[in-house]
Amino acid sequence: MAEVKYTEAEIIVANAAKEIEDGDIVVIGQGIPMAAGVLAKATHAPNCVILTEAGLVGIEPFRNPLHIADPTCTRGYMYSCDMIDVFATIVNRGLVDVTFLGVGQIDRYGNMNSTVFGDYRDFRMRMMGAGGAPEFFGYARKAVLTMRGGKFVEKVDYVSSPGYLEGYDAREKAGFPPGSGPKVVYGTRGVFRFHPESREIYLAGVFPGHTVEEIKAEVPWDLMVAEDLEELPPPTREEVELIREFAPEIAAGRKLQLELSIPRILNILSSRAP
Amino acid sequence: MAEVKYTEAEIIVANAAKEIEDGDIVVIGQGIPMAAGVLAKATHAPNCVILTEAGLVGIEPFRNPLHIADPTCTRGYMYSCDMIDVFATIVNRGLVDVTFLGVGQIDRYGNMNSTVFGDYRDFRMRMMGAGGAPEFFGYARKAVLTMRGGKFVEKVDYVSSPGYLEGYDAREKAGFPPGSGPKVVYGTRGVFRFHPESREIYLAGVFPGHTVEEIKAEVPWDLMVAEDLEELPPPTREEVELIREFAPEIAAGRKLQLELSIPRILNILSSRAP
Amino acid sequence: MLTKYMQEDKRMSAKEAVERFVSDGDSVVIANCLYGTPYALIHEIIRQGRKGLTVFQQGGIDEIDQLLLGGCVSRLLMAYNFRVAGERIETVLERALRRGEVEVEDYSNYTLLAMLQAGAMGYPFLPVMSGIRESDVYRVETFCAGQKFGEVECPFTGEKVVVVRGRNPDVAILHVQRADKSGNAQLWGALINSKWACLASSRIIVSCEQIVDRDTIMRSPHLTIVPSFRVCAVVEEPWGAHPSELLGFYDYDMIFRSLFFMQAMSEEGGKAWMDEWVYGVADRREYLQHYADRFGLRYLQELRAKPYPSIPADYGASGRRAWDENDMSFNFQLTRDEFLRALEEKGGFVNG
Amino acid sequence: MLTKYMQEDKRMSAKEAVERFVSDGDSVVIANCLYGTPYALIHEIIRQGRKGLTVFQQGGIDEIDQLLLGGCVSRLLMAYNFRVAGERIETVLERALRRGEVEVEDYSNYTLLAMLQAGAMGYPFLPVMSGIRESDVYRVETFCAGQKFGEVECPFTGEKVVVVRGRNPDVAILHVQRADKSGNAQLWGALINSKWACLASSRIIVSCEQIVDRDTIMRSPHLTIVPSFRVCAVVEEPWGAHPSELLGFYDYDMIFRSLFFMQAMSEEGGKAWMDEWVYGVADRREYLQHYADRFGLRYLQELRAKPYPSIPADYGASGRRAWDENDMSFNFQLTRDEFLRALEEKGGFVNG
Repeated sequence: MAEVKYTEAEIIVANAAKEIEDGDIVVIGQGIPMAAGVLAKATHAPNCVILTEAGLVGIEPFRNPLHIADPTCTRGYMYSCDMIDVFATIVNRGLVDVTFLGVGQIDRYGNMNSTVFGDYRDFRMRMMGAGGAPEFFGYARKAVLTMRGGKFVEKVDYVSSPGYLEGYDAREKAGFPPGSGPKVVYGTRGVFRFHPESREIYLAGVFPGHTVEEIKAEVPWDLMVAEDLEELPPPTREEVELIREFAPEIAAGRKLQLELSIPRILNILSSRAP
Repeated sequence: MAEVKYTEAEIIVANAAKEIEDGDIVVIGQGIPMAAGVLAKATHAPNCVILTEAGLVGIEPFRNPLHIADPTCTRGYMYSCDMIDVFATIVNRGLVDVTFLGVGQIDRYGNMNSTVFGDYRDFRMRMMGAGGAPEFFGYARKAVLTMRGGKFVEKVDYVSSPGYLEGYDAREKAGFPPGSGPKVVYGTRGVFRFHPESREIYLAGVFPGHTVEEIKAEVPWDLMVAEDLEELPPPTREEVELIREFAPEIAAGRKLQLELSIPRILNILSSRAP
Repeated sequence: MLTKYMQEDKRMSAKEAVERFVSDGDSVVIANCLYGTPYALIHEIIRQGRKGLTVFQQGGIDEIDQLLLGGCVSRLLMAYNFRVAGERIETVLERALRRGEVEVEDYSNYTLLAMLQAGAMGYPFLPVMSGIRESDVYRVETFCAGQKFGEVECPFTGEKVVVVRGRNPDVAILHVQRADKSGNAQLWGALINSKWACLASSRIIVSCEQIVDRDTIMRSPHLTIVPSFRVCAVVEEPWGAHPSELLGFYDYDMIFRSLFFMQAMSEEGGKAWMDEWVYGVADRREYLQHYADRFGLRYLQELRAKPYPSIPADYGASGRRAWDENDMSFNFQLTRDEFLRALEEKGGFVNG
Repeated sequence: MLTKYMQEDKRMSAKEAVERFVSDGDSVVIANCLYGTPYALIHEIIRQGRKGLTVFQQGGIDEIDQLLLGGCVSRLLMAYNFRVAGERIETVLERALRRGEVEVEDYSNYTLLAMLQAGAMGYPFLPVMSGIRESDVYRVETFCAGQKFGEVECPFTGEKVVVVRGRNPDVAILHVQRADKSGNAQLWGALINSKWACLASSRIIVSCEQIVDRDTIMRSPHLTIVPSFRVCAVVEEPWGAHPSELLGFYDYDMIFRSLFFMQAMSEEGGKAWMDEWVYGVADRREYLQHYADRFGLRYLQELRAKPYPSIPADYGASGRRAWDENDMSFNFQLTRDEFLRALEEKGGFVNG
């Protein structure tokens, strides 16, 4: 059997999905995280509960949701509450096992910025904002980060979501729940984890076809590399088929997605009503 | 046309109903208050909104509710929320125009006790407890009290629901909303109001067939009496018919209600299944 | 940290649920107030002889009296408890208080529930309406002394705000109309304290009139009051709230309640009632059987609800999948094969 | 003190609602987030040229951009605003910020909504999850400086708790599936911020897909998100949330949104879009007509929802009246005449 061909997004989704265990409660956003959640539920974690901060709890999307409040892609869900309910009665009570977040900027201790590049007032770029990230990142048992287009920086321009702060036990001292915090970052070339003591990020594995050097070149400090560096498995045929069935846009990645959908958009926009 | 015959409860209900204006938001409990609310809605205040602390908002009971959480006697209601919603988003926001409460003990400044007679620990009797009264009494624009079996006392044994505290501006100084507080007490023989300055209770009117002396004899201090004492109107035929249609138990009064229903109860209880 | 309950099937008998999830000394909240009271679970707790419970009681009719007659309760945080008789008749609660069998801490309805809301939200405290400060509800304390109310200064307005402490009972018992076997519980009608009482608690035992399939829940998620992962046991118990009422099922049974009130006016009467209706039956089925034997089923039938369904919410969407029945993508206007070819051609495959 | 709105009929056009209830300088909260966005009302606010608004924005896609292009907003309290393009494309918000036309105060989703919840509950503040203290969301302040976050010591546990200030916007705008003419508004699907945004505000303008009769509301009270007495205007506006989605009515219109995103990448393009789709139409009906004229109605039809009704809640009870059809009382087992005779005989009448 020929090796299955896969996209950059698909290997991230397939590996990130494995971070979800059966029975986990998973807070999830649109895009790669949602694809990972749905893949996990369709494969090894049928009893995980997927929820979004919009108050949609126990959703089972049959299509890739456009955003976290999009219930048009489920046939019902088990509990309809609101955003305060999600944060206070679920997140703040320590019930979230896994949260997935995309990375804008991240520093060596997992502090994240999704608000602004450059000076806060004299900014270079405004990102989408903190959204639900600070509290998910703060209070979930495990935060899984995905990074496509995000950047490693010595110091984030704005701390939207505190990770391990200055490292070591700074996070616990600041009062976050013991054991919480970022656990893993899936980039396009490899996977990163955090040192159990110093909480400094290190390269834990590479995706097939990539090298440690490539990855180190993207990190502005001397990145630690695991001695027992793992080579991450490519996605299986079943996995890529499931991802493409549910979320071809995610499979294609943002750039190709645009490229592929623009002809249709232009076609409609240039059409005139009969 | 012969004068309509009416019960002790009916003249209270008919007069208390007039405390509700059209368009009022009315928080109400079981018994005489509910009968007054339903009567008002059926007559001069069709657009009043009746709600109970159980989260039943905009109810239209077709039968006398057994208690404030009894939705079996409506055919729907307009808004289903919970008790916190009622207290915080409705009562605390100053939206309640009228609240009705029954009196256990009341002092000359309208402070009320519905918790315990006698010493708190070495009590003579335990009443039902504070329930919703402290906050309704505290934050409604107008509190209407009904008193059947309740007592005027020099000092209440326990302040369940603060009225005008020590009188004068003590209530406002304590931070209650300006203008709030008890406005009127309907007893079985007459009606009482509160002096606009001293906030001391005074006799404002008597029911037909009763005298000031009778009433003063039930009050352990020298009760003030209005110079322009009103004689309260008896209920109209329409009013008593509406009350009896909806709530014959209330019309009959507690004692007669028991007397009339006990034969049926005993009949059932002594019966054996065939 | 809270325990999640992820088993797909949590159905069990009331007996098993109480055996496994209610212990002596637990704090317990009755998560229906006046309406839909979980009598089947309450009676099972009494039958199993639980002792030393601390009970959060929003507004009770006779359930607290029954728990007291069962000797289950040592502490009561209470806002309201119905009293049927005048001063001359000593109530069950009065007898228990005079004997020192139980202590009561008095709250108002709102301040009691605010403690549970705070607990449910994971907050150490919540503000309440500060007028309570002028009452003896605030000033008179018993076993909550020092922890009953507090005061903080608002950092924005400078005002002194009364706050209550977040509370997390060990167990909530709830009765609902329907639930699925994994515990998604749906309640409608008077919602009073149900949400906050349940979500505050570590363990939630749900009894329901009907176990329904998962699809019923998924199609009406707005009715779910507690999500499955918080629920540790689901007990199917028709008439589980009798003699209280439950919309869609039955009215309250005033006659039956009167029986309790009349008997409970004397100590022996109360005991006889308990012997007959709690200890004398093994479970709710026997209770109903005994009811039928004693009075005839027709009195229960008279309480039966006539249907009055709500107007549905339409949860419909286009229902469009990523690929339509011709294997065509709506967004790309490509077939699956064309899509894969495009990925190939445009260098979308990293191992291509 | 809040104004109540007790009129039985509050139906009016979007034009009239905005004229009467939205003023320059008001604070406004968009009470649907991502889902069911009240675009008809937003476009009307822009058309009427409101200025100097302070907007509470939970999570926006393009509505804030449109309000900025309309020159309506001077201050934004914001948690999230979608960004379609990378760093090289300047967004509408970035342009407005660089020109000093708008100031932004950044919040997280939760802390922003907690302010509205506090306002809705009438509390001066509410606790939030204190971890926010370690972020720049907490540390960096703009126009809310000194009022953005506070800290209090819990009187029970001694811990320092971060709190947010209660906020009460002047106006909330909400789109829902159905409402009655007096304003009972029913929403289902993603409820995100709707309840707290509305209940916090002084005035609530509701637009809806359908005005329904009062009975529909009364038979499904669990779906009511805002009760009538809080609502000042009801606007029947089919497709009122297009191009966002609304369960039971339509999916989102990704193509149409793409049009805005593409045009808004340039200043002129954004203006042209506004001229065409906001200023160039008098109301939502003309907007839909223009859509049909330009693209053909079939693209809208493709978004149409297929029915998928919820499983009803049965609100049934025995329905028993005090007097049955034979004029017999269930509780007394007396006819009305017998009852009146009994009152007479037992001295029930005070003027007997």
